[in-house]
Amino acid sequence: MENILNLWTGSGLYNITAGQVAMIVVCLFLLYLAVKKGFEPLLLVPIGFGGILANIPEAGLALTAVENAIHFHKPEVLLALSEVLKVPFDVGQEITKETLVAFKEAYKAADSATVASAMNVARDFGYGNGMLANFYSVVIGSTVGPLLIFMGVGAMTDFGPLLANPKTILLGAAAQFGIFGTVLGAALLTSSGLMEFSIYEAAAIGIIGGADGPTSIYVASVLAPHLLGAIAVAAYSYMALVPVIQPPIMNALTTAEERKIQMVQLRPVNQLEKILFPVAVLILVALFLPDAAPLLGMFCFGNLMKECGVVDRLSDTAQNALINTVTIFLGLSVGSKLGADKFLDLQTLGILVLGMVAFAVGTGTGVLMAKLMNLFSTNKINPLIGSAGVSAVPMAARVSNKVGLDNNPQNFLLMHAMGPNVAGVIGSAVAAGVMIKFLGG
Amino acid sequence: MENILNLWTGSGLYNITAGQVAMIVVCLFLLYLAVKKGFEPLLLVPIGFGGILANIPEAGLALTAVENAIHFHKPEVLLALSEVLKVPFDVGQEITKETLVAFKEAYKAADSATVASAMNVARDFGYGNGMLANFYSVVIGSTVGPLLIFMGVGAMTDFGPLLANPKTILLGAAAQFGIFGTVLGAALLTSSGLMEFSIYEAAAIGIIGGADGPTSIYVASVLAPHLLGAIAVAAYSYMALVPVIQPPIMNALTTAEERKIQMVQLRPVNQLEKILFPVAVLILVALFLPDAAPLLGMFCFGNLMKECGVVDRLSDTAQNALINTVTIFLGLSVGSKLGADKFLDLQTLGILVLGMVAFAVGTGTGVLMAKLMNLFSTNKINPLIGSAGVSAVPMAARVSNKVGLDNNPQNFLLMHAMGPNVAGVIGSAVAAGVMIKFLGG
Amino acid sequence: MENILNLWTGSGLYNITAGQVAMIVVCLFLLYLAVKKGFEPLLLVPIGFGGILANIPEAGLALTAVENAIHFHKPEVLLALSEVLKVPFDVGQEITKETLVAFKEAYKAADSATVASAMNVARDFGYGNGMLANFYSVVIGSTVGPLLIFMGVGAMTDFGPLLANPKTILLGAAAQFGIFGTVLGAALLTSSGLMEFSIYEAAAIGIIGGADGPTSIYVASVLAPHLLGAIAVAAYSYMALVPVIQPPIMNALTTAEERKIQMVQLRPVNQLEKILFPVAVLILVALFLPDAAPLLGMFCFGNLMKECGVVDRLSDTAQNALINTVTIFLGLSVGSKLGADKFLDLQTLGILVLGMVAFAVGTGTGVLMAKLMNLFSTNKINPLIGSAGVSAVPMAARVSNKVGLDNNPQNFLLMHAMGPNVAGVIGSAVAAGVMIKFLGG
Amino acid sequence: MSDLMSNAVDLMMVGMGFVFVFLVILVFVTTFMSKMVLKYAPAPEPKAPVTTAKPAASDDAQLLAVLSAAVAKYRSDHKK
Amino acid sequence: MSDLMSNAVDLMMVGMGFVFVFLVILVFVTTFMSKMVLKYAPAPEPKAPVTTAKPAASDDAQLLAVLSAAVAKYRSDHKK
Amino acid sequence: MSDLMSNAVDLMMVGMGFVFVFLVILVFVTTFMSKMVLKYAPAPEPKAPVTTAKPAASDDAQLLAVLSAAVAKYRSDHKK
Ligand code: NA
Ligand code: NA
Ligand code: NA
Repeated sequence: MENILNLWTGSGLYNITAGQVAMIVVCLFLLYLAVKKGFEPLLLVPIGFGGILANIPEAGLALTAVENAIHFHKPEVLLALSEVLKVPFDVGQEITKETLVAFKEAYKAADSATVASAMNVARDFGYGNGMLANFYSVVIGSTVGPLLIFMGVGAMTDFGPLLANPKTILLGAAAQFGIFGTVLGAALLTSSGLMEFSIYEAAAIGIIGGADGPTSIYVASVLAPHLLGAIAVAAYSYMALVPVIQPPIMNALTTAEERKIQMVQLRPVNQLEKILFPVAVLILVALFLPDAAPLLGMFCFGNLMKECGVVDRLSDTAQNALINTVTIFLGLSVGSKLGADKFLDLQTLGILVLGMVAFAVGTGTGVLMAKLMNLFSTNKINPLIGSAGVSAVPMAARVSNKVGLDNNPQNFLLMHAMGPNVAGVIGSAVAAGVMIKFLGG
Repeated sequence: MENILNLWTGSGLYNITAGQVAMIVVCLFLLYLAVKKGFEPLLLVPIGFGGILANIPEAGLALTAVENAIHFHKPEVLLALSEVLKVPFDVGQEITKETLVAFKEAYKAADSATVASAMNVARDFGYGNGMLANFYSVVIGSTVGPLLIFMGVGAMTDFGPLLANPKTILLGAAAQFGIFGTVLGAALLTSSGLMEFSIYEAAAIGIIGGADGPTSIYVASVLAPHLLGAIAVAAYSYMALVPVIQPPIMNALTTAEERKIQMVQLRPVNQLEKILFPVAVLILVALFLPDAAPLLGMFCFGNLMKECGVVDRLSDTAQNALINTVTIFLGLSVGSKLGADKFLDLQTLGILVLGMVAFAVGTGTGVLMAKLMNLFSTNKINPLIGSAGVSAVPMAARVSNKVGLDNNPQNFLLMHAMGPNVAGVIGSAVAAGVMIKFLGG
Repeated sequence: MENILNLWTGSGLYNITAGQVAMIVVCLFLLYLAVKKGFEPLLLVPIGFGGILANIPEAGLALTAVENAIHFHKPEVLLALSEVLKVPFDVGQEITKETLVAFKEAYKAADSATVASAMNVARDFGYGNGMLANFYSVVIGSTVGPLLIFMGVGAMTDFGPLLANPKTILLGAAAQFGIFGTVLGAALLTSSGLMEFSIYEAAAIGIIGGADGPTSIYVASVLAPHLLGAIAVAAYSYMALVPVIQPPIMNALTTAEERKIQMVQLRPVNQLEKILFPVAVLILVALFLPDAAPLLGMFCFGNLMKECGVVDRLSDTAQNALINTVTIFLGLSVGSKLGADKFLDLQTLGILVLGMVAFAVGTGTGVLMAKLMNLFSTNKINPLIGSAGVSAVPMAARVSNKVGLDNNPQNFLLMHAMGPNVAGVIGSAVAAGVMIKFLGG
Repeated sequence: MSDLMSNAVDLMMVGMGFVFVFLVILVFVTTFMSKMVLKYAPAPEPKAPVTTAKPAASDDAQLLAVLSAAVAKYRSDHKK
Repeated sequence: MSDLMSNAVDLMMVGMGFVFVFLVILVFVTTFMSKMVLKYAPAPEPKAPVTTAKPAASDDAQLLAVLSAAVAKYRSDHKK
Repeated sequence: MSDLMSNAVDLMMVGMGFVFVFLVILVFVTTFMSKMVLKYAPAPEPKAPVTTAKPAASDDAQLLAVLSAAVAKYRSDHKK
């Protein structure tokens, strides 16, 4: 009888909170968007599913051993933890919500040695890390996940169009205004008293404007891990929404004349150029921005494996089995940050609004940069390819092409837009490096 | 000269024990069964090979750094360990078998902090974890291995037949009697004084009746890790023996009439139903049995990846590169538990007997449930598909089909049997969750 | 302004040392050799790229958290570390090069518990392990990387030619003289006062003569991790140079007559023999040299998976996705040991010279052994296949074949040379086991 | 009855009870879900998730076909 | 002779000695094993491990062939 | 202006400044590199890294072709 009662009081139905219900609904909606609407499904399916898992009551899949031990708050366990975490506690005392909050705060603020001791205590009482918490610490906490994705993306990237017309790299630079403009936006929101963001949080939110999933996750995990869930969801959702967000801005900032500009055909690119390019980028990173070395190093490594032509089996694995495996775990790990207490917050709303602003600003400055360059150059650039500088590879380049075709059915901009598109990836990785350097990583 | 002596006294031939010889022979027999007889070779080849590795004398591949340090029992090392493990020890004293047993017992009983300190001491003296011990702790100790296998199995499972005829799910429920009946059997054996099992051990043995490899390994690793080797070997061996074990029971419990029942053809199933099913199962798990969330969560995740149709590259990886990789390490890790001291034990005999009982009982109750359902339904079920409820996918369904054909050459039961077959997977994962919940994980 | 200054004083250009520039040039040369000259590109591309990453100034990719904390030498951080590492230090004191060296030395000499404490301190101040340092500790520090490569190599090895003519195994034994002769050479160099090698270093260098990448990395990581970079680079470079190094030696030690010897055609080999062979090797290892168990165990396991024919999906993964993934990380990890301070050293020169000697000696003794065997046998062996005993599979066997064809256009030695070639792999793994046993691993 | 026996009996009651309750609920939920699907999203729809995802791809395919002529010219590198 | 030299010489003796002993034993074991195999399990047998494993599969293949007609009907989803 | 605001402005100046400096240098380096490549290693060369790597392989291919007859005889095992 007692056992049946245990099953009932330990069931989800008995323990579920309104927040958890809300988050499960949000995650089901993410799955709907991914499956039915084709919103970046490779990431949003694992993220959405991971989010549901993270909100299963009592399962504690996204909690560490210590957090699980605190959650189940047996007096003897709390007593043992209180000694390690230096929280005042008495076995006889009533255990209120505040008591548990005190334990959680102390755990969050504890130094590494204390955390290790607390983990030992929790383990001795039979508590373990939740599955998603383990995935998170291995894949994102160590930063290896986003880096491997970046390596795979590098192995899939063709720098041919960029090499054929290097000045389009500048469009990829201009679009990074989206990132830093959003940081400013977050600061403004804080100044206005509407919301409250620290400079770290502002920077992590700004990186959404980089329109680059792994870069966003990498930066967020370094600067503001507690916002990681919302930032990743915003980044991937807006990347999927690029075909909706960008065209109005592109049309507003250009004349019909400009949109019809036909660009000179790209020159053929030599294989050796393609091999030397990732090495050149790496050397520049080494000389000017060591803090971007992990991200851009792995990216260039992947690209070199692809282009050098002598390690095709490694390149194949980087592009398939390895990136797919990492994607599964990365998505579930991001999902682990969609717990109700972390996501259902005013800040999330701010992140969603600011992320949208970031995309819009980046799109705009990319287009404007193209117009600026046309003032000084005889070889005109169609400003529609400027918007591709935000990255969101290859979606943004496709959007440039589509809007171009709408204005001139003979005007194929796809290849021209691929240049700024991949430059945007490098650009936001550089921006990420600057941020981490500037904010003392 | 001394060196040559060292080589000799450090050789396997000089140190091998009768137990190790016996276990190597057992493992060679497992390899024979796997390779020559086709007994679940994907698992039994790595398990058998890992078992041989684990029994190589002096190599210590299945031992942790501390266990290796104790095994080689240098006085100064034991002295250092004695301080950490609080074992009385004097450098001058004679080192007997009992001394080493005392150290091993103290190490086994030590709390997490003490284990960490002992590991540091062992490492400082140059001892390291054996290769298999590392594999075990990463793949099974963390529980990630069985979960990833389950994800891959989910990505290979087609719930179509189950969705076409949902009431066959009940057959998958009935067959779980094999699990709990065996727990009872283990308790009876203990009461009779023949053997000695704790309730944890009894539960871990019972799960063999789930006829599901990863579930068995998962439950055993949580409830009774010291029995893991024997339990996994029994589970996979009996799964391979399903075509031998089941038919006599099926024939004994049914009339020739019943065995000839032709079932109505299954209706076509809508893709959307297949997409919604894993989500529905997940929600039910969240509401009713959070303790089954890791197992069923990963299973449903794999199935959703397969069915949603938008993440085929992830699903492919989950079904191939990832599950194969994990299978290799999981098998070797299970093999690491086939050390002579753990396997050559009366308990192993009990496990083998009880495991067989579990399969037989599950087969029987599945068939009887089908007969019971026929009492209340006009749409008759061929009771031969009841035996498929034990899972052992897809072997048990094939057995149902074969026995059916023996009785009526026009009667193809394979698809009808796939329903209870996959329901049995869910059923035993639920049973696993209840056990872990009930026994306080 | 201050921020811009920070960017400049934190840039690579401001901080780069002559050593780092030199090492980057060396690594670019390795990449050139790999990509343009086809020098073992699968390993040398990742190694070369990893080497560049390891030499990016200020990025600290190859440093642990503590090493990074020492590198940036903030007074408060050093103070905290000084307490843990027991280094005399005063906040007010000037921080000279010597101060940092003292910290580094203390860290290197610290026991495991102290290292753990120092890591906690470094982490609390925001320092983390560099990406490559993490790769190194997971892939090589744990020894799992070379072992998995060996498993994959086993799954790609065909022992058919060896089984058809088992006495050619002796050629693979004779060629191991290269290993031990080089140890002697290193000792001679030390006695002569030209260089300074310990017996551990001498042994690790000697293993280059095994002409087997993973074995070299495995032994070096156990006996002399600080030389790992140079040893791996030498091993792979000389393996690529086998077609240059071996022919002159082969021609010098044989008469034209001998080189024309035609060998009897190999008998067909039974599948069962191929299945039993890896098991037989494993049993011999278990009986005679447990210290070779990790290397040869994984090798035999891979080979058994290939030959047994019932686990083809595991064998495929071991030969493809898994070995490729490990190769990427293994290469980058080896590259992490190409830091300027470790590589630009007189010892490296010695390693390069001795490595070359090792290859030459092994080639010579292999050929001479064949001539010796011909004295006692009527079934003559072409001594050109003796050189294949050094392993360097399949390059050395191809060289035997090519030199044979040069002397007799009808004489195809490839298959005959594959026997000693794969025997050489077993031979050097045995030699590795003896070394680790002898030097007390 | 020994403690172990009573524990085992308890475990069996609770376990089988729960397995049946859970799977019976699953039967109902599945049946209900299938009915809803067949009512509101019958046969042609099922392929929707696939077909809605495909447009982008087939859009590309057509795009690529059109572009291939132009692209072919400037691609000297043999493998792509 | 320095300590290092004598160590190196020792290592060489023991090492090469052991390598030869091990591989000579391997020659004998391999030769013996091959003889046994060829005596008790000659040519046709070798494929046995594969063929014994295959039955199940080919059984399936045949089964699936028989079933495919029936299955084809109720499978509306285009990819399986 | 709040501390946060001034930090954000600083970050923007430094960040965009650096992004532009870095990418402008990249434009120059890339342009220079391409010029050098086209000057010293024009069209036919590009495939060099591949073709230099291939010889070994094609050497094998030819070798294997020659050998296949001989090999075929002694290979009774069906899969290779
Ligand atoms: Na970007
Ligand atoms: Na089951
Ligand atoms: Na060798």
